[in-house]
Amino acid sequence: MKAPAPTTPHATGASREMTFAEAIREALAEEMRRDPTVFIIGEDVAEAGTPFKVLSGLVEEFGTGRVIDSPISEAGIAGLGVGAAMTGMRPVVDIMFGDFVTLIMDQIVNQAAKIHYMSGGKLKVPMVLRTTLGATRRSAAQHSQSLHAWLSHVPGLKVVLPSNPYDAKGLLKSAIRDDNPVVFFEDKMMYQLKGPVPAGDYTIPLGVAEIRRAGKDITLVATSSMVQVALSAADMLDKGGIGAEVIDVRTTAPLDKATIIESAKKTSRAVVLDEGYEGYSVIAEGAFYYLDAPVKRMGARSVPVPFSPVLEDQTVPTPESVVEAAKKLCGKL
Amino acid sequence: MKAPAPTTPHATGASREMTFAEAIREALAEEMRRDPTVFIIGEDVAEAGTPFKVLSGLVEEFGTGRVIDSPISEAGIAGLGVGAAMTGMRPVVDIMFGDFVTLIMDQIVNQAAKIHYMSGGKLKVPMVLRTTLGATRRSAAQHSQSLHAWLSHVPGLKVVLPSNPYDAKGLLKSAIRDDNPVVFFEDKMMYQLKGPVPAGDYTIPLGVAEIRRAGKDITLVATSSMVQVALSAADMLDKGGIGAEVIDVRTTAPLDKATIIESAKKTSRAVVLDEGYEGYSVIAEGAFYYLDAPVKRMGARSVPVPFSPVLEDQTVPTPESVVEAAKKLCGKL
Amino acid sequence: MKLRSELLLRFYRQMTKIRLFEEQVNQLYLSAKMPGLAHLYIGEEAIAVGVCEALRRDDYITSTHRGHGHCLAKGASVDRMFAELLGKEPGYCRGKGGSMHIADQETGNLGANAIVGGSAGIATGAAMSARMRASSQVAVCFFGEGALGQGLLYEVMNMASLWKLPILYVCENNQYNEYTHYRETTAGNVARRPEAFGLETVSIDGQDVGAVHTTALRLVERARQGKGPAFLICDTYRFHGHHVGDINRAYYRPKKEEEEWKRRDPIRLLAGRLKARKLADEKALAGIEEELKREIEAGVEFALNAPYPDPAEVDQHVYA
Amino acid sequence: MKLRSELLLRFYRQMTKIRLFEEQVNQLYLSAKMPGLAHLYIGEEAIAVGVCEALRRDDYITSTHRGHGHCLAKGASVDRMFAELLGKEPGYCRGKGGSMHIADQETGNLGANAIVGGSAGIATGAAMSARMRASSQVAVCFFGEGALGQGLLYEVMNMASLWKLPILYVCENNQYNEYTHYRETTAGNVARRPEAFGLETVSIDGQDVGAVHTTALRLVERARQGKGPAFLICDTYRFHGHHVGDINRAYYRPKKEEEEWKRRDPIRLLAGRLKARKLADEKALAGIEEELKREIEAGVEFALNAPYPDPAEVDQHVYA
Ligand SMILES: Cc1ncc(C[n+]2csc(CCOP(=O)(O)OP(=O)(O)O)c2C)c(N)n1
Ligand SMILES: Cc1ncc(C[n+]2csc(CCOP(=O)(O)OP(=O)(O)O)c2C)c(N)n1
Ligand SMILES: [Mg+2]
Ligand SMILES: [Mg+2]
Repeated sequence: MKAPAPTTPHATGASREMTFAEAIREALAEEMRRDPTVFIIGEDVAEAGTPFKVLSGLVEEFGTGRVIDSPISEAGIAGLGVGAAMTGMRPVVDIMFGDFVTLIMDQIVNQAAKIHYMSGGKLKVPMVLRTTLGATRRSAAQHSQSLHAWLSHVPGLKVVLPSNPYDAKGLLKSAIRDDNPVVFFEDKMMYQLKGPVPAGDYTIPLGVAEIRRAGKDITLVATSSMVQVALSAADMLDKGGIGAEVIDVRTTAPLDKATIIESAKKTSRAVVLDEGYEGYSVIAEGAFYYLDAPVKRMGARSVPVPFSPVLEDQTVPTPESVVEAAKKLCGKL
Repeated sequence: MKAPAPTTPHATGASREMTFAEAIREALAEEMRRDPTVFIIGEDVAEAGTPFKVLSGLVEEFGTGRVIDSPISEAGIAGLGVGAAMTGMRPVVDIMFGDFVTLIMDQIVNQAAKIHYMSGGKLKVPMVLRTTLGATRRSAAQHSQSLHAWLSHVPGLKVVLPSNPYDAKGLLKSAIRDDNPVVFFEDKMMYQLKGPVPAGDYTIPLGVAEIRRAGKDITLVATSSMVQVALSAADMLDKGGIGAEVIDVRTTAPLDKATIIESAKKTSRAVVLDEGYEGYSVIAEGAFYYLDAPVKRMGARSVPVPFSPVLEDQTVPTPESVVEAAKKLCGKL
Repeated sequence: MKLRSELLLRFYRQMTKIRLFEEQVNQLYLSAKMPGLAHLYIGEEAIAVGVCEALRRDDYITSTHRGHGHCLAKGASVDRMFAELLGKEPGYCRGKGGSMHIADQETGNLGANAIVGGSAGIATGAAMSARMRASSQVAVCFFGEGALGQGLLYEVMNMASLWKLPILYVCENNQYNEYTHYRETTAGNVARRPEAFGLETVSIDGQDVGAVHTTALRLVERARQGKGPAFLICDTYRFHGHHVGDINRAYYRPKKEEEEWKRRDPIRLLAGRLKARKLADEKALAGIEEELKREIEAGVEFALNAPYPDPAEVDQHVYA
Repeated sequence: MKLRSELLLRFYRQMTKIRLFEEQVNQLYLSAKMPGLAHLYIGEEAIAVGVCEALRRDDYITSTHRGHGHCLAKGASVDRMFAELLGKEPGYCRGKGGSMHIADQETGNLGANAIVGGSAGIATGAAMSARMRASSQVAVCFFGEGALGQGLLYEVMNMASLWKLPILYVCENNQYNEYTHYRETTAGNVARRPEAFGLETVSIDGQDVGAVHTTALRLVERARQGKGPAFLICDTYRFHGHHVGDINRAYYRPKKEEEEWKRRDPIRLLAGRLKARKLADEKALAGIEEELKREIEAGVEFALNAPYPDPAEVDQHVYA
């Protein structure tokens, strides 16, 4: 697998070929040099540099005071990260396998994601949680999951899924500088993927998708390593006379809906490719040719539930709001 | 709010008016009488009968050996439930607020949901996890979430969302008798909702949706208390000359796709109503009028990731499978 | 250690303020003026006050669902607290948090928490941050004995001990986890738990504000000097129900027990001590109470008259 | 306690079987015949054998990522284990589990677990179930000292103690959490932790199978009689890397330390004891080894020749 050339050429440094793992490490090193409040905590992150050796060398430069080996306490280190972030630091918490986010959901979802909102905007939690996703490493059911959908489902979190070394560096820098909790998912099968990475500082904004390849017949919307799969597929489709446009979502929260929709309007066909489980969108897929209008989904408003009645009452669907939506769909409004 | 009359008349006992909470309690009591391996564990479940008083009276009949007050250890009791279920018991674990599933995700997702599969079908985990969902109780961000989507996203779990007392009793009985881990979500705002409930034994199968009300103009697909909202909306729409068909999903896993799709094909329009967060289906909603084919979603196969290479390799999308899907959408296959 | 008289009077004032505040909260509930529920701190005032008076303003605390006492003791003002409880715009969290999530950055209160034990990580992280920034701040983590059931607590105590973080864990053992006596949920010996993790551990009478204060002072200063974390167990009792709606308690705790504990009312104990030591007479104490009553009344008035947030605020503050 | 000679010989046989099995696993990895990784139990054999020999066949165990030793000691057969490690159809889990998830219901093995500490709840629940069914079964929960970092362990120990569940927690302290020495991750005194929760706690030399066995016997019988849970700490060492691919270890543990521990090889220690007590001579032991080698070879052969599962099985066993 080879990464595509970057199409967002706003970096100034000379470009080198680098692995995905090296790009992550370089982003961390540069951010730690730039900002003394950035630190890393996780299991076997220091001398071992993680089992995937992604962080090798960092402890030598920054010392054990900033690259901190922790006990095997995922919930604990996530909680420590939240508290440190609330009080002036920018922790990067390392969760070895994405499957272990099961252990930190309370700290991430009930605490980190909601604190800014619950405090009425006073407190903030600028932390990054780095973890992995992806199967096919023969690691079985507890070390192969892609659980980013859960977190993308939680207002207050940002979720990043880089697909190549260039983006990995630029997106991780943005994540570290962001004032919100950001969950950064790295496909463990991509760590050795090589691609061009500029030296020096550049960032890629969170919430902006990238068209990796233009095409007019079908849109392939992909995340993380599935972008590489989409690009391979696009090459193969090309030979069959089908022009595929490949969109790299880059962040599932915030999601760049405009870019995705524009492309789909142009091509009229779409495949969404992601290594998480899918399974819903039943009607939009199963009754497509019978539909006269798009399926309207109504759920909780995308905010942590506020306490004040005047606010809370706006967060759930009501008969009135359903009636309005239904009338609109029926062209009676 | 008043529950609709049951449309699945397969119970034999005389029907009484009962609250949702009473129906839950009756299901538990009947199952505990029937099967000595059924027991309840949770915080304040015994003398207190839970803060919502749903379980009042059970400890008096079954004793503290089968209605067990636990420490405030959600992960611990979920884990105990898994172990007890694997070894001959049928635990009903009570998680006081649905917001606390954040604390048990590892035990439920990495253990309970996967054990049957990982063991090649030898072990099983017949446990029920009862918890709540729903906002508007003025309980703020950590006591108002509806997190069933996370669990519906996990192969190996069943997820039940009853919308009325009748179903609550029949579905809970099925959940207890099921050989899989079942997560049973009760909207805390529905506990006082009244409706007819037959005395004695009856079950409602998991995986069968119910058409609560027929209509030809639009389909309202709803879960849990949103079914009540949908029914109210349908009444209101009726007056405006729009006939709404209301589908009560009842279980999001397994999901009765056929009933939903059939209805949508008939009405050509649909609203999906659920108290969880929504936010995706971007193209199906945003580019609907431009699409020539349904959006194809490709993700991980809906199984826990197997170890054996011949099995694992089938669980992730590949360039070849993407090409095939794309060609099909483009009518070139 | 003999505490100075002004200090004891200040304790009296702070404890009484919490008491009156909470009685008012109960009234707001009973008169259906407050949305949702609240968990009253009445009976436990000596702990929040004894501990918080040992802290600097920039020291951190984290609090619980039963958090009004901690919040006031750390220096929050009555009016904005009431406003928060009523979901009003001038509330500490603009009405978004409510009783269980009040936070006040200016006084170092990182927030109440509705997840039992949920703030243990946050407090430990704040202590870690204080050490990394060499700010000489200390963090205090308040929690009920029910949180002893949460594994997170042990995970973070282990790290606090390993890294000698400046934190004090304060376990308010009011005997009950909601409606279940703590002895039915808590095995072995509570004090030995933190000890096993290497924390300096002290058990005291939580109704005696003097004892709480002098012990907290020692443990806080010890932590500040880098000598490591500590664990303070305070025996206490909530005089009211688990929450304002918990009126019929006979099925889970005997009336007699309630009465016995009420004889150990921390405010009355302190009043007795003040009078015995001739630091204040009945009249002086009544004067303090009167003054505080006016503050509370004004605060409630303010909150009742305050506006709700603009409905459009519902979408604000999701992201920083 | 003086153990009978047949018993000691049986220990020798079981420990040697595990050793040879694991050496073969390493070969499978090195020759690229095994998918994924595996964590070898070499050096720790005395624990699994000493404990499992104190159990009934219907007693339960839960195991870890380093689980081959527990599985064999509880009675699993070599051929089906190899088959599982290779992802083959006759494997214990039809190839679906692999090294980290082998389970064998027939011998009471509720499964290895790839979540550190992840089986603590399962084992405790099995003990609870045994008590509820009055089956007089006991559950043993094996885990590495790294699991002391997981809060879940404390949550369930608390309940085991409260309810006097028939469970033995066995902490295999092989000194390292992956690549970090346990002293850098574990504060205070390990044995005091379970003690504080009211568990009977014993620390022993995990290289001495006799000590492990006699202690386990006592603690298991105690649990079986309803006298409550216990915690057994066994000091040990993994002679190989964290997993088969962990070859260069110098950066995290000194060669000298490895050599010192290897001098305390549990199998050699037992062999010495057998010879000193004249229960077996060099030749008899070599005979046992030869026999086991043939068993291992036959097992590998079987597994290598066994078919993969039908690809359609991918969708089977999601639901029971
Ligand atoms: C993780 C979690 N589990 C359960 C609850 C429900 N709950 C709220 S308060 C409470 C009891 C807490 O007891 P304790 O910690 O002793 O505090 P107290 O109320 O006595 O001050 C429980 C179980 C919760 N909020 N969070
Ligand atoms: C919850 C969790 N965190 C991290 C890991 C990654 N991991 C696998 S083994 C291991 C070290 C375990 O050490 P220990 O418990 O002492 O067992 P040992 O390997 O020494 O037998 C770690 C951190 C994991 N599998 N599960
Ligand atoms: Mg309490
Ligand atoms: Mg170890």
